[in-house]
Amino acid sequence: MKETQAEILCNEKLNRRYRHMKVKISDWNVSEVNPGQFFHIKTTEDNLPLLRRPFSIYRINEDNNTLEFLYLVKGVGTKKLEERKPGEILDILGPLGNTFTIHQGGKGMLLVARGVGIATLSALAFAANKADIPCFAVLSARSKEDILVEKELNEVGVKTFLVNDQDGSSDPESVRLIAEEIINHRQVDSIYTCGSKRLSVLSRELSEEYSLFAEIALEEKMGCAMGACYACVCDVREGDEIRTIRLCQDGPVLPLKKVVF
Amino acid sequence: MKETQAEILCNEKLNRRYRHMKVKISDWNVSEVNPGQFFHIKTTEDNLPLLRRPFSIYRINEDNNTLEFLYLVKGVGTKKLEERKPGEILDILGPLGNTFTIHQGGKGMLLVARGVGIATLSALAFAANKADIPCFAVLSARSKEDILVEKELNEVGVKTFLVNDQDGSSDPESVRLIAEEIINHRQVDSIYTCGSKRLSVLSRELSEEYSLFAEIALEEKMGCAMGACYACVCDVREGDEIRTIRLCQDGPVLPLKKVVF
Amino acid sequence: MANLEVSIGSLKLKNPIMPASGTFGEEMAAILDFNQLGALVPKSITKTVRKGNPTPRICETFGGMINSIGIQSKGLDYYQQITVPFYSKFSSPLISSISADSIDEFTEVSEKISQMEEVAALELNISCPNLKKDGMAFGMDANVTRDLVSAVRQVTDKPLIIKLSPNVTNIGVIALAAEDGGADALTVANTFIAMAIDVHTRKPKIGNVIGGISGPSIKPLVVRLIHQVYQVSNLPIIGCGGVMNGEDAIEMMLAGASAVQVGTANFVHPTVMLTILQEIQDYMEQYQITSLKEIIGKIEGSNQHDGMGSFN
Amino acid sequence: MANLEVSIGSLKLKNPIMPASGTFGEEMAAILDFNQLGALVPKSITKTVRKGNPTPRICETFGGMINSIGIQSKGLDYYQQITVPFYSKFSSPLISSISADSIDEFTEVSEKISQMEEVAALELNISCPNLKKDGMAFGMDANVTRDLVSAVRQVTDKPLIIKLSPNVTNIGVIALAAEDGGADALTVANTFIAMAIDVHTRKPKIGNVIGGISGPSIKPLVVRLIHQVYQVSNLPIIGCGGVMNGEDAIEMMLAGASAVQVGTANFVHPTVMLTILQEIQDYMEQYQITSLKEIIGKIEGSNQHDGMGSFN
Ligand SMILES: Cc1cc2nc3c(=O)[nH]c(=O)nc-3n(C[C@H](O)[C@H](O)[C@H](O)COP(=O)(O)OP(=O)(O)OC[C@H]3O[C@@H](n4cnc5c(N)ncnc54)[C@H](O)[C@@H]3O)c2cc1C
Ligand SMILES: Cc1cc2nc3c(=O)[nH]c(=O)nc-3n(C[C@H](O)[C@H](O)[C@H](O)COP(=O)(O)OP(=O)(O)OC[C@H]3O[C@@H](n4cnc5c(N)ncnc54)[C@H](O)[C@@H]3O)c2cc1C
Ligand SMILES: Cc1cc2nc3c(=O)[nH]c(=O)nc-3n(C[C@H](O)[C@H](O)[C@H](O)COP(=O)(O)O)c2cc1C
Ligand SMILES: Cc1cc2nc3c(=O)[nH]c(=O)nc-3n(C[C@H](O)[C@H](O)[C@H](O)COP(=O)(O)O)c2cc1C
Ligand code: FES
Ligand code: FES
Repeated sequence: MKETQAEILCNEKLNRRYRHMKVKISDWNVSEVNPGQFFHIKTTEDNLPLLRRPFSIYRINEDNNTLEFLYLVKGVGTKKLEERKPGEILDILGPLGNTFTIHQGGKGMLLVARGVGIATLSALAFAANKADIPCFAVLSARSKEDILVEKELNEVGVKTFLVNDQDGSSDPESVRLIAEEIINHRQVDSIYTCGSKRLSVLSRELSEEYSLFAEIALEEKMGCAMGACYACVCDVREGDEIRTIRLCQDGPVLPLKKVVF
Repeated sequence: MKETQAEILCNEKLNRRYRHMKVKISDWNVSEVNPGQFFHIKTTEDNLPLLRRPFSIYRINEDNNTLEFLYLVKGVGTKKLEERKPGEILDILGPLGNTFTIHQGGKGMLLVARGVGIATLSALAFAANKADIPCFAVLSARSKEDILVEKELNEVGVKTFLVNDQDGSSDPESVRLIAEEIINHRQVDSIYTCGSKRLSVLSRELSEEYSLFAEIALEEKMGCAMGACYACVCDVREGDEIRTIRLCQDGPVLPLKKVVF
Repeated sequence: MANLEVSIGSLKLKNPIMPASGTFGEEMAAILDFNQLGALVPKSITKTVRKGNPTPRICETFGGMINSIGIQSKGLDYYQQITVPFYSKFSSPLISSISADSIDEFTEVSEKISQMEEVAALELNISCPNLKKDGMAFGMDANVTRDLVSAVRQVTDKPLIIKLSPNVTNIGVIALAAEDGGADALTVANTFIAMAIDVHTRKPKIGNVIGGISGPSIKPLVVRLIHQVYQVSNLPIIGCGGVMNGEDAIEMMLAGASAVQVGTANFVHPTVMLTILQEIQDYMEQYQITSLKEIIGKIEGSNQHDGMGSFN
Repeated sequence: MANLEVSIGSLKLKNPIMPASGTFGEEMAAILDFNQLGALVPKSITKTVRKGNPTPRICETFGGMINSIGIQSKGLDYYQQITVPFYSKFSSPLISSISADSIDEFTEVSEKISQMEEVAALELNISCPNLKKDGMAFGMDANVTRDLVSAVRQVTDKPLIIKLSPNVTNIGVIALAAEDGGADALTVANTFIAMAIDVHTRKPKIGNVIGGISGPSIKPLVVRLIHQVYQVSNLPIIGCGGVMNGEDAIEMMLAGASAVQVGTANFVHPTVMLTILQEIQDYMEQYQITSLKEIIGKIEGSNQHDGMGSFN
């Protein structure tokens, strides 16, 4: 974990709502970053907004020591981030949090992502590709235009299935059909989800029905992102007990079965 | 008085400390602006800093409906202003305040300016030129490099006399010698000052000794700049009475003899 | 078009937006159409002429400003002869803000101003120091507040608005004291006591050393105060402190304010009150709200909370 | 090199900068050299395990943040067995912050922690609600404050620091009550009660409805409180609230603080306390200050002002 001054290489609009940003790290090696982890980013040099903003690592490029992020332009912080230009220096803190668990020798993984949730899961997909694990991804979005990084995933061999709200294909029952089709025919032994409560519930059901290893990446408002402030808590079930954990430290990745919805 | 969205045409460094900015007015005529008046400028769109900053009008260009300002980069507001780029829209409120009094048919005027005080007095010099009144200006600054707009003044026929702290030429006694030289040999019947208390005291002495018409432009922290908040007050002597006036409304130009130093 | 009317007791306003005393003046008529405002609230007036405090009288802070004007005032005669007639030219009701050093003086000024037909309501600035109590503000003590309000209540039939001081342990207690004393409405609140020091000169940034802070940085404190007062008092509330835009005004109304005063924002954009009105209308349209009564105090999921204690 | 040593009563600190409780934790040792800090102040501890408040627990405001964590705590046993030994590895003194629901519990926890040699001093968080008094914070009542401090004073010889609540009419009275009760120092102050509402959902932005605001927006309020306390009390003051940089720390020292806690700024830049120390050194060099004693309380041109009243 370091506070790094990273150079912005690009910060481009992907579509109406989303942006892609790439930064260069000069003083340490990105190979220590793992899928599921996130960075706490100071969107602007002056203190408006004051707090950092957490963003998952979308892609780790060991060859040129760069990191990539995908983000939704939402409120004051991401609006400031959107204005930042290539060549500018971005203050990022990380890597933070825990990582997805990849079975070495796993048979295949299914990613169920909603919206910018694919940012978090993509890092995992790229790692699966390196580990030669087949990877399938359901990408759900409001509209066709909002589907993210399909091409980038296809390029590394991830088979993508696109659903959206406009044609109704994104409702959980439709997604279930697609997922079951994949699980039944493509040798999948793990499922990972991010970005939607409805899809998380579906993923848990699927994981139970098909005995899949299952993880989820969660979000909560963060202060320190270093385990100090207890802002980012979330309840988890451990046996009969409900425990409160900090997502920035004990997450953002959790076993799907432990999460209390 | 209007809140205007003016386009920045240029915003250039003059030297280490000062900048020159030119803005285009599209929705009203700059001929209603008069020397001595000022604009209350929102240096940045977000509210950091929150308050506007007052700047004197340095030059009024009726031919292309532009206004020019000269400013010292001092604190948070002027640092934000410095970052603004040509093409951006600047929110300016004005014209505000009263104006210098020019005798029509006056014999000649002497301007005694310290630092960026010449911004305020230049507008007067340009007007004097139009009214065919001979104009002389003592420009005082910390160093030779900090002398402002000498060339621009010379171009309209203002004879300038430069003094600075480095060679000691700016101390009041030296300035007095220069001023007396001008007053005695060049037919001056009015004196105007801005930017330095020591030079204001000198100017008042000269105005009394040589029976010159004398005005000063003053500064005080401003809230509204429209006479509503009573932040910008200053004491003036009226006969035996001390009265409190608002510089944004009853100033910034005052008869030099009324000012309580 | 959406109905922006609200009422502050018997006082009907065409909309909830009005200036905060001390941040608004006659000169602004040159740039702002006063007839579009819910009410007009000039600077607090005192019985006699007051010179005010030494300069610098304001300084800027992160997201706010400190002021210590010192209630500079032209006195009651000028107010009655010049100020009131000026404001009476507009269709929006005039609310006269009054400051004084003692209960007697408050009563005297209130009585005189009440006799003027052009004045629609009185707002008592009880954050000013009570010279009889070591200079502690009237509004910092519940008993003093009750006594002051009762005394003024005797001399006026006009709607009586009490502008509370936020610098208290429990604003609910003061609100109830004002209600007891016969107030018709409460303005929540005046500025918070604050101070800033220039580390280079080592001098206070305000001539008077301390002053009152206003602006967006205090809004969360004021929303809390409005919420607290709304829970204990039946009086209509006028929210005041840090409102910069329509959402801020709506936020205060959700917390319980029936109307909203705008102060420091006027310095930033002199026509901001009109922008705020437009933004309120847009909000009402977006959420299909036909009357502002549908949102006043309508915060959801807020259990009755007395606003005490620590939550770190 | 400049001498940054300060003392808080009998507690000698190598420099005046320490974290504010609740904004600092063991995990930060990965990025910040704890040995460079004036002292270490972990999150307030309670006797038993506490779950804390519902989420969302924080929200951002203009120049600040509201939090309502609810003193989530692992309880005293964990603290004594794990937390204290962890911090005792560092050379900087450990100040234990304590929260409780009653005077008895404060006393019990203080007594147990006092017995640990590794603990250099106690800081009592008296902004927490007193369950015996309707949940009103201990620090909002002078008598309760005096009783609480006296009770804890009986059970400890360690330096006893009382962290005052800023949500009071007259902080001077509370400061004197703490002094009377036997306090060795005062932290001025905890967070201000605040609230924010999301106008789109109409819900409070904090799960607990209200919370405490911290960050640069409150600094002018805190500088004023420090100034007020410095004028009435002889105890050393630890300034706390809104410090983002070295100048802010110097400003608090000029107002009367002997040391300074840094809270929210740690979230913005986790090593900010070291930057602040460097900036303090630069300032001392610029003005040829050899010891911080030369600036503590050394505001110039400030007449004794009790900080009451209104100054608009
Ligand atoms: C571990 C983690 C990873 C994330 N990864 C991504 C990502 O890769 N791409 C992406 O677009 N978004 C991601 N998010 C969400 C992202 O942090 C928020 O969208 C962002 O903080 C919004 O900031 P804002 O100022 O634009 O919005 P505002 O709504 O103005 O923010 C107000 C406050 O709420 C917080 N906030 C708002 N939404 C969220 C949220 N969903 N989660 C946490 N805090 C929030 C902000 O941080 C800020 O403090 C992630 C969140 C977490 C916790
Ligand atoms: C009528 C008038 C005309 C002016 N004309 C010019 C001009 O033409 N060129 C120029 O460079 N400067 C001029 N000034 C001064 C200019 O307004 C300040 O230098 C500027 O406000 C500093 O802002 P800052 O944020 O950079 O400085 P900071 O020191 O950070 O400002 C802090 C606060 O103090 C106020 N302030 C600081 N210095 C002054 C000052 N000298 N006068 C009034 N308020 C001040 C700021 O407005 C702000 O509210 C004029 C001032 C007045 C009152
Ligand atoms: C410069 C200035 C002068 C003020 N004068 C008065 C006053 O005379 N009487 C009064 O009741 N409040 C006065 N106030 C307080 C405002 O009316 C208002 O309560 C405060 O500024 C908070 O609102 P805001 O954050 O919208 O500015 C003054 C505020 C400022 C900034
Ligand atoms: C997330 C958070 C948690 C806090 N927890 C505690 C606490 O447990 N005990 C305490 O005394 N103060 C607590 N505080 C208050 C801080 O110690 C400090 O008084 C306050 O944040 C003001 O300082 P700042 O503006 O520098 O943050 C907390 C503050 C924050 C932001
Ligand atoms: S954000 Fe502070 S503990 Fe997780
Ligand atoms: S700045 Fe408000 S009266 Fe002059």
